[in-house]
Amino acid sequence: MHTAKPGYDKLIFELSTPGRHAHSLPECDVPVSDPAQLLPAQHLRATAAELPEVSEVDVIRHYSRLSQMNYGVDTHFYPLGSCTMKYNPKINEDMARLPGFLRLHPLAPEAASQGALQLMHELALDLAEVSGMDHVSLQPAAGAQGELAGVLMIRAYHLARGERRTKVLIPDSAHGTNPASTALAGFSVVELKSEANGDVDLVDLERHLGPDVAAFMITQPNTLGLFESKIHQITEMCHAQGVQVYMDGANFNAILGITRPGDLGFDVCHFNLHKTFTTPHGGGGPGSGPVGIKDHLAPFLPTPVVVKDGDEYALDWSRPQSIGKLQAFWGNFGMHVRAWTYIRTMGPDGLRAVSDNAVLNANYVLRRLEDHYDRSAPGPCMHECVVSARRQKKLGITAMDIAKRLLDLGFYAPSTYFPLIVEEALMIEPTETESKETLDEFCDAMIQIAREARESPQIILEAPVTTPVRRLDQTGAARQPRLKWTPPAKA
Amino acid sequence: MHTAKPGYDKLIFELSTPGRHAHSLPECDVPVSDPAQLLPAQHLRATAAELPEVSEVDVIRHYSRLSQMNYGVDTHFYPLGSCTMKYNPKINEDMARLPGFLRLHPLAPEAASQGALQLMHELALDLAEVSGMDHVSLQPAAGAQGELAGVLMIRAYHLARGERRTKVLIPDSAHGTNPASTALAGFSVVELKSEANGDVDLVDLERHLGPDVAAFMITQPNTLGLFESKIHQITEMCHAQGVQVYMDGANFNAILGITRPGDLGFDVCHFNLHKTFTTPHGGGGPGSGPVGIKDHLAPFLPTPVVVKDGDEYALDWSRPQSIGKLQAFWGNFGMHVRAWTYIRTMGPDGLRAVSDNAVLNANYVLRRLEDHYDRSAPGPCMHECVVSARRQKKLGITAMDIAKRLLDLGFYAPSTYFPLIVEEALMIEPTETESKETLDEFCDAMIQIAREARESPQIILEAPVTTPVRRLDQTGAARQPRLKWTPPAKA
Amino acid sequence: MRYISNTPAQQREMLATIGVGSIEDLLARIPAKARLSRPLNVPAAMAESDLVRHLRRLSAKNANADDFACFLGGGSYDHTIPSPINHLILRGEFFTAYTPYQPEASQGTLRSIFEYQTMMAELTGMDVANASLYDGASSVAEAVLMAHAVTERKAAVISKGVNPLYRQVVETYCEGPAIRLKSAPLAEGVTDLDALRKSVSAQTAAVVVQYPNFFGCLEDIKAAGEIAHAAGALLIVVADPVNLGLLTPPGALGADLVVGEGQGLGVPMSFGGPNLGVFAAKQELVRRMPGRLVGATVDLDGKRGFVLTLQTREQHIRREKATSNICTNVALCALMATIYVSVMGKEGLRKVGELSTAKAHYAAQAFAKIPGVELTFKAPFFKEFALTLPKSPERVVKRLIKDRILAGVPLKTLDRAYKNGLLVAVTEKRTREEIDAYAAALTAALA
Amino acid sequence: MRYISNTPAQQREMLATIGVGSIEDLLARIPAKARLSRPLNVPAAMAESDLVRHLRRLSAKNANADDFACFLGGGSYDHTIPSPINHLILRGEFFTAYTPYQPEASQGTLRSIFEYQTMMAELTGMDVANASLYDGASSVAEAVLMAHAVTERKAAVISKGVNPLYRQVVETYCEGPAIRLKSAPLAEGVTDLDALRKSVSAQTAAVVVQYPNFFGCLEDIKAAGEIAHAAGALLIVVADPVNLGLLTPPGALGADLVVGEGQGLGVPMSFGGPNLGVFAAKQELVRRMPGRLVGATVDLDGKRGFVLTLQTREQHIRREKATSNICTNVALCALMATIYVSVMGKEGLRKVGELSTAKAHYAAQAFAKIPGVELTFKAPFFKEFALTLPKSPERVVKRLIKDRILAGVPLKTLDRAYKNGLLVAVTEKRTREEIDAYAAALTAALA
Ligand SMILES: Cc1ncc(COP(=O)(O)O)c(C=O)c1O
Ligand SMILES: Cc1ncc(COP(=O)(O)O)c(C=O)c1O
Repeated sequence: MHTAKPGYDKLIFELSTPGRHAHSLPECDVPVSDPAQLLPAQHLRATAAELPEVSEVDVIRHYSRLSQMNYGVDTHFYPLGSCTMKYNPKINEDMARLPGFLRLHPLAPEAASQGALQLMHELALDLAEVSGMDHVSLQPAAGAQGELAGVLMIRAYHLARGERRTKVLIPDSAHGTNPASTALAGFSVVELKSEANGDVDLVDLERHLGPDVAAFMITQPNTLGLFESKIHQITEMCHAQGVQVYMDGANFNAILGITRPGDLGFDVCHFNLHKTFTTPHGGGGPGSGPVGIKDHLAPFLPTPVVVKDGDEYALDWSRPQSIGKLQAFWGNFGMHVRAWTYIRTMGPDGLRAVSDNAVLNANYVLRRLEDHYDRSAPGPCMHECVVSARRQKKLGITAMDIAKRLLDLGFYAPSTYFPLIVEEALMIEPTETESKETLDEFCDAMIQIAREARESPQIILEAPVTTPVRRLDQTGAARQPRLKWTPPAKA
Repeated sequence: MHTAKPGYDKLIFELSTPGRHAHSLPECDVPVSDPAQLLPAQHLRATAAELPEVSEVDVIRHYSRLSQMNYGVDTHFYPLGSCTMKYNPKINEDMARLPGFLRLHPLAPEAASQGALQLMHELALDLAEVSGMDHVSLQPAAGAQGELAGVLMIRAYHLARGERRTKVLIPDSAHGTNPASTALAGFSVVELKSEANGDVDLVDLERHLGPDVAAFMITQPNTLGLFESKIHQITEMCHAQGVQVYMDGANFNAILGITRPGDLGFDVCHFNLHKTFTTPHGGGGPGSGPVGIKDHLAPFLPTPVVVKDGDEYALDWSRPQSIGKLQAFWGNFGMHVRAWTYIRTMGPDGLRAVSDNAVLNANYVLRRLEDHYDRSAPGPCMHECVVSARRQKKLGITAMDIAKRLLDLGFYAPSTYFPLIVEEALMIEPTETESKETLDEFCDAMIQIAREARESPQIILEAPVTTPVRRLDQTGAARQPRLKWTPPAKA
Repeated sequence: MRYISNTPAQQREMLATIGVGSIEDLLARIPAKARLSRPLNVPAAMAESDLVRHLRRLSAKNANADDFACFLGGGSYDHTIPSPINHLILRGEFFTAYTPYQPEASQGTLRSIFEYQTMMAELTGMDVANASLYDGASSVAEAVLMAHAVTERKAAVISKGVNPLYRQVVETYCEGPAIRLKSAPLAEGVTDLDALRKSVSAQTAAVVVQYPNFFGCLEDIKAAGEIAHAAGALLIVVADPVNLGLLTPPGALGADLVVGEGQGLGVPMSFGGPNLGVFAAKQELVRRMPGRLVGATVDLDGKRGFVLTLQTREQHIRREKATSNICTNVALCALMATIYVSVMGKEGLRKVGELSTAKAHYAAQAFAKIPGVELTFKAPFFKEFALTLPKSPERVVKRLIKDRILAGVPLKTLDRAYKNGLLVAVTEKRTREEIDAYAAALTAALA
Repeated sequence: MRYISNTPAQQREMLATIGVGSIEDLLARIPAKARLSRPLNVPAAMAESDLVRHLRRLSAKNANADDFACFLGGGSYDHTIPSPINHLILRGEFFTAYTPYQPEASQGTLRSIFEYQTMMAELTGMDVANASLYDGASSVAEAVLMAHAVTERKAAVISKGVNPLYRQVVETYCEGPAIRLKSAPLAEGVTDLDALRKSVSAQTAAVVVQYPNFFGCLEDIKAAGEIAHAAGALLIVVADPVNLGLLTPPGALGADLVVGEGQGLGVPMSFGGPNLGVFAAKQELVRRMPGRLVGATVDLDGKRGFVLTLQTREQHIRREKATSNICTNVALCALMATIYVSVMGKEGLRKVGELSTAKAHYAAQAFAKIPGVELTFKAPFFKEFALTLPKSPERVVKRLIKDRILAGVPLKTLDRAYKNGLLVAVTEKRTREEIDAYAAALTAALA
């Protein structure tokens, strides 16, 4: 029934009018205000930067309208696999905005930041308990930086023991940051073939393990959403050869209170607070990627370490073997406040219920879809399920097409084409915060699409048609990149 | 290009599932927690109230989606005449939420509310200066209550002077609250015919003035957006007969720093802080309707009055001739904070610029539309202009139809059918916060509609088609009102 | 001018289009003698950062309920405000919309009000509720006016158990229609039913009682209703919906109209306003109700939609014959309440009542044990109670401020009959720790 | 469980559909010995009101920049944060969206990032900017890695004028690729150009200087660039975009890469994170850049739209050969910066620079007049400067806290070379009143 409303298609620069402004700055209250009298001429901009000249109402209306061009968890089911797009509690935001947290300078004297240091110290302890690790550093800015920190600690550990190990083993099912972070840490990456269900091929692993191997890095549960059941065997095999075992903790939402990396024999694991611990994704970040380690890696922790002595909290810089710093300051503290708030809100039973329900929801979706899409593996899954559009592909409908059609039906899309080892992969992570009603609506839509693939493929290939734009020319965008706005004049 | 996306059509009750909840309440920390042990049985609900049982994500997603079914100033141009839908500054909201304001109890000891009392005292002084009145009471909750307070003070004044005046004169162009408030105050309303342009007919006024008339109540500028130029004559004529003159200040946005009711001879006027002073309308309220008066009415001010003595602020209750209270407490304080913030942000020049630009914008729109719609009056207007769709009516297109079509073109609609003295009235108030660019887009749309009325009326009669619902059956709604949701079972 | 979009250059362009030389030319209709010849004498403009600094300081002079344990009631309460409310009401599409005169572009507001009406009807036990009035006090006043209109009688009897601040507002509203107000006395903290019976007559349009009443005591609504109805008057019950998750709904006790203050439902205290006027009625009275009503209907395609309905009751159509003069109401506060009730839900709202009851009774016991302190009334109470102190409550209140306790409302200021009375409210937010600290501080203050 | 939607009854239904008896059955693949046999030992769940009370107290132990006059800098600054930012970023459609992998449903995020890239390119004077990296420090590190990859050289020279915290991060990132880092000494607070010339060689991939540098001093970027380019190395300039509304853009001074911390652009200090890593480059280097890039394109109907582009640089496609390992960035902080720059605009951002300069110089003069206090360097400075005190800066800082002044950063902790150094930052937010109070307090502290 609806027909096109003139879609909003402005950029802030296109609202600009010379002389208009939205700022409110005080008059200068000191005698000399002219920078020309204070700074050598060559340091002063010859011409003013070409920035928008708009009013406050322009700004509010523009960004309010832009926001309406997005889907978010607050407005849509967002089953993006591996990203744990769960509900982000509003109380987290209120707490992160308490002036004592939001308006605190990182270099304020320790005596004047005890509240912040205490919160960080407590969060690190909680994460250590949740993971069964001995120590946790909150400094990494996101998962990938947590990986870098973890691999660098492993590197430092081997070197400290006089061992030059050059390789890191990573399954072909791994997320791209695993090999990227490992290479960045100076290791050569050896890709291991996984079994069909994403399990580690022990024979192949055995073949690759050796004195030149520094670490084995796996995701648990794996990227097919399955728990690697031979995990103890794996960690023992590795340790027998002096190989450290790293767990990518992106899938932590599956195992809270159920099992702990530390107890499984992992030496290192990272967390994504922006996945498991409800800090917002904000359209791409910020995140927070704390890294947990066992005692033998403690000397190498990033500096500074938040320590408690008596009732005082402090930053300990004197750690000669540390891998050093990853960020200018102490980590994404704003995210720490949110994660702390979430953990305190849930308590032990709540955290366990999170994973129970995440697993339940994923299996429910898998069960409802398995007659219509190919499963990637037999048996129950953990917190997410990966199905294949192999069948639909034969009808000319790809995983990407299905994703686009879902947008028209009022859902964000699952992750597509990841993990790479599953053909036409659709990786669906419902999370525990979604209701059966929502899951049923989503499954009905998926089943409808499977039917459309057989009966009316055109509607899928045309999709999306209800979004602010239709399918976009990616190739053209990459061929001659236009990465900034240029005024029509200059254009 | 767009086709229908499954529109969201839920009510919160329809998301309810027994046993689900979103609340977070502490455990009872006192010994006896069972109300049955504390309260007589007959006072305890026999059955729990049938309220929604939903999770926090249900709540956030539901109301986020509902919000997207609205147009607001933050997302759309909103030229609703007489309502002054200007931009509502965000800083107002931050200030109103300072704990010392937001979390302050109205019956806190005066010594513990000095900050709030000082702010109210200062706001009253500022409004007195802006209006040229001697005193301002902030207590009225909205314009209509301000009217009631004003008329009651006039009533008390006459009675105190031993005069029983029973009539109040009100032009036929007045807003409905004027006669309604006046009647509520116990007066009989005499409607005066306005001249075509909304001006007061002095001869007719003269004829009606007399010893039985308590007050003359007019809107300045009038509801056609014109300044009543014979105002001094009018107030003098009235005063000569002992008649009080009341100014409805809904159109204050036209005259800030330009002219003042007090200087024009008005005895009473009210403000709508939710119009002129940027407090939000919130979908219908809250508002705030302070009332300003001349000294001779001071004894009758609502109690309590915020007074300053030395550096101390207090509530003065001992006012024997007061008309009494209008609200339980002191007025809509939250709105007072916003208005205070706005006045301090603008300063004297800023306030004057508001009216200058409000007038400029209205005249610009009038000029651009006058060839396509009938003007309601010759000459320039003040802050709003009223045009008539008389011409379009002949083609079968009403003011209402035009309003609906505007919704499809991305604008909220002007006020329609007000004032009553203008046939097929479209009352357009752009406000000063809108840019020429926005006004041009709006005028282009209005001109397009005028053309469509001639060339393709069907598209107007079908409108709106881009909104969550199309035209609604008002008659059916009124014939058998369904005013609450009933569960399908009971239905 | 960050809030004024047009630049001087644009202003000149626009003037040219209009065909005048200056904005002054547009003001020509304003006679010279009417013009203000000087700038307004209001303080100079402040930059945002200066303004924030200034107001942070000013607001810090007030004792806020975060830093002080708040035992104040009397019509405004420190109940829990769940975090989602503020985030949702700030969404511009809700926040900056006007009354939904164009329903197709206002379904969000209309749907939320429809939900609100449903919740209020359910909580009060009535058939219908309107879209809100200003506050509890003006709602009681409107109820009396409505009873007067419905019964065409010129008098009303109001119990002294009704909040004295509300009674003052009723008096103001009854001035115009010249409705005679009688007040019914209390016995032991509740309306004296014999006295009430004597005070009603064939002129009585309504009997007004509050439940729980101003002193926190639980009235016998049924009995009051029988007295009112026997005289052909309407029974108006003043009740706070936040309490009705636990307490018997007045609708089940014979109320014809239930009105009251809804601030407890997630609306910040904000020094007393904006508040939320709740107004609910029996079905047969719906067309005599004040204020806006949202009704369900269908659109051209038969799709469900919502509109403002029965508007012929209202001032913009009926003018001086309208059922009320109200136009702007408190829709945003109604939205807060709607979200509040959704978050609290069936279970939570009852729990709020249970916790408040439990803590209030714990506090009453603890305080009554203090030498010289007595519970003023014997009647059963809910979350609020009156204490009689051995010395001036003002002095005690002042003293306890030092301990960061807002001890209560000295009754004298509101009702001269209770010279040494202190009204104490205890919501679910007060902790045992705070109550014990209060008891200790009070003991010390009286020693 | 307010964050878990399914009720026990629904869980049973779902289990039945799945065909298992319990959730435990779904966990069968987890070996018994892998199972945690006890509840997690984390603190018990807290109700929202208790949690708020607790965190209000905890946060009150920190000296926030509202209640204390903040003269701290060194990489995080108390600049004005206009009110619209927080209101807009909290809109759920922005706040709770992921990386825009489905562009058709993410145009809001994509458009705002495209605007951000444009603004950063303009401010830095470069051709292109990416969608953000973690923070200023990791941006410098990524720049060095990129120079290493582009030039295929194994060494880099970093001026001692670069924030020591950043230099530590560069060292961490250079560990893997084994890039040799040399540091160039300062003379009078700016990079010693002769020493710099000597330290570059045919192995030098990049020369890194900061503008203004860590001590607030204004480096001679042009000269540094000539030295770098003469050696075939890239010039990496570390700059804070909030200063570039007034200062000459490094792009105009020969920079090949401009990186830095964008926190000053409307991002709260939040104890140092999240921050905003700015990364801008010359056009020819675009395909070697780390991080995400948004590009303009058209949709099937030829309508303008925006997408993530040049993704073949990124880890999810190129894996171990990616230009960087970054995935999640700080898009929301980039949005804050975009809104900040929009609000401040052409005129406002320059004014921020002018006010900061004026107040910093007023403060420097006032402080330098105090007996025993000296400006550590003679070089011209911008909004930050180093003082040499006659006694331990830690003691002075501690003392001034009592006056609600955060006096500065003792340099010793970051760079041992400056035993008695105190780094003082003065933004446009500091008032003359605060600066004078600081001078008085410092005088007293040293007396
Ligand atoms: C399995 C896995 N590992 C690592 C990452 C990288 O984490 P981040 O994006 O926080 O750097 C992700 C993020 O999507 C992931 O899904
Ligand atoms: C001219 C006029 N008078 C009075 C009123 C009533 O004011 P309020 O809605 O604040 O009661 C209005 C509101 O629309 C109005 O436009």
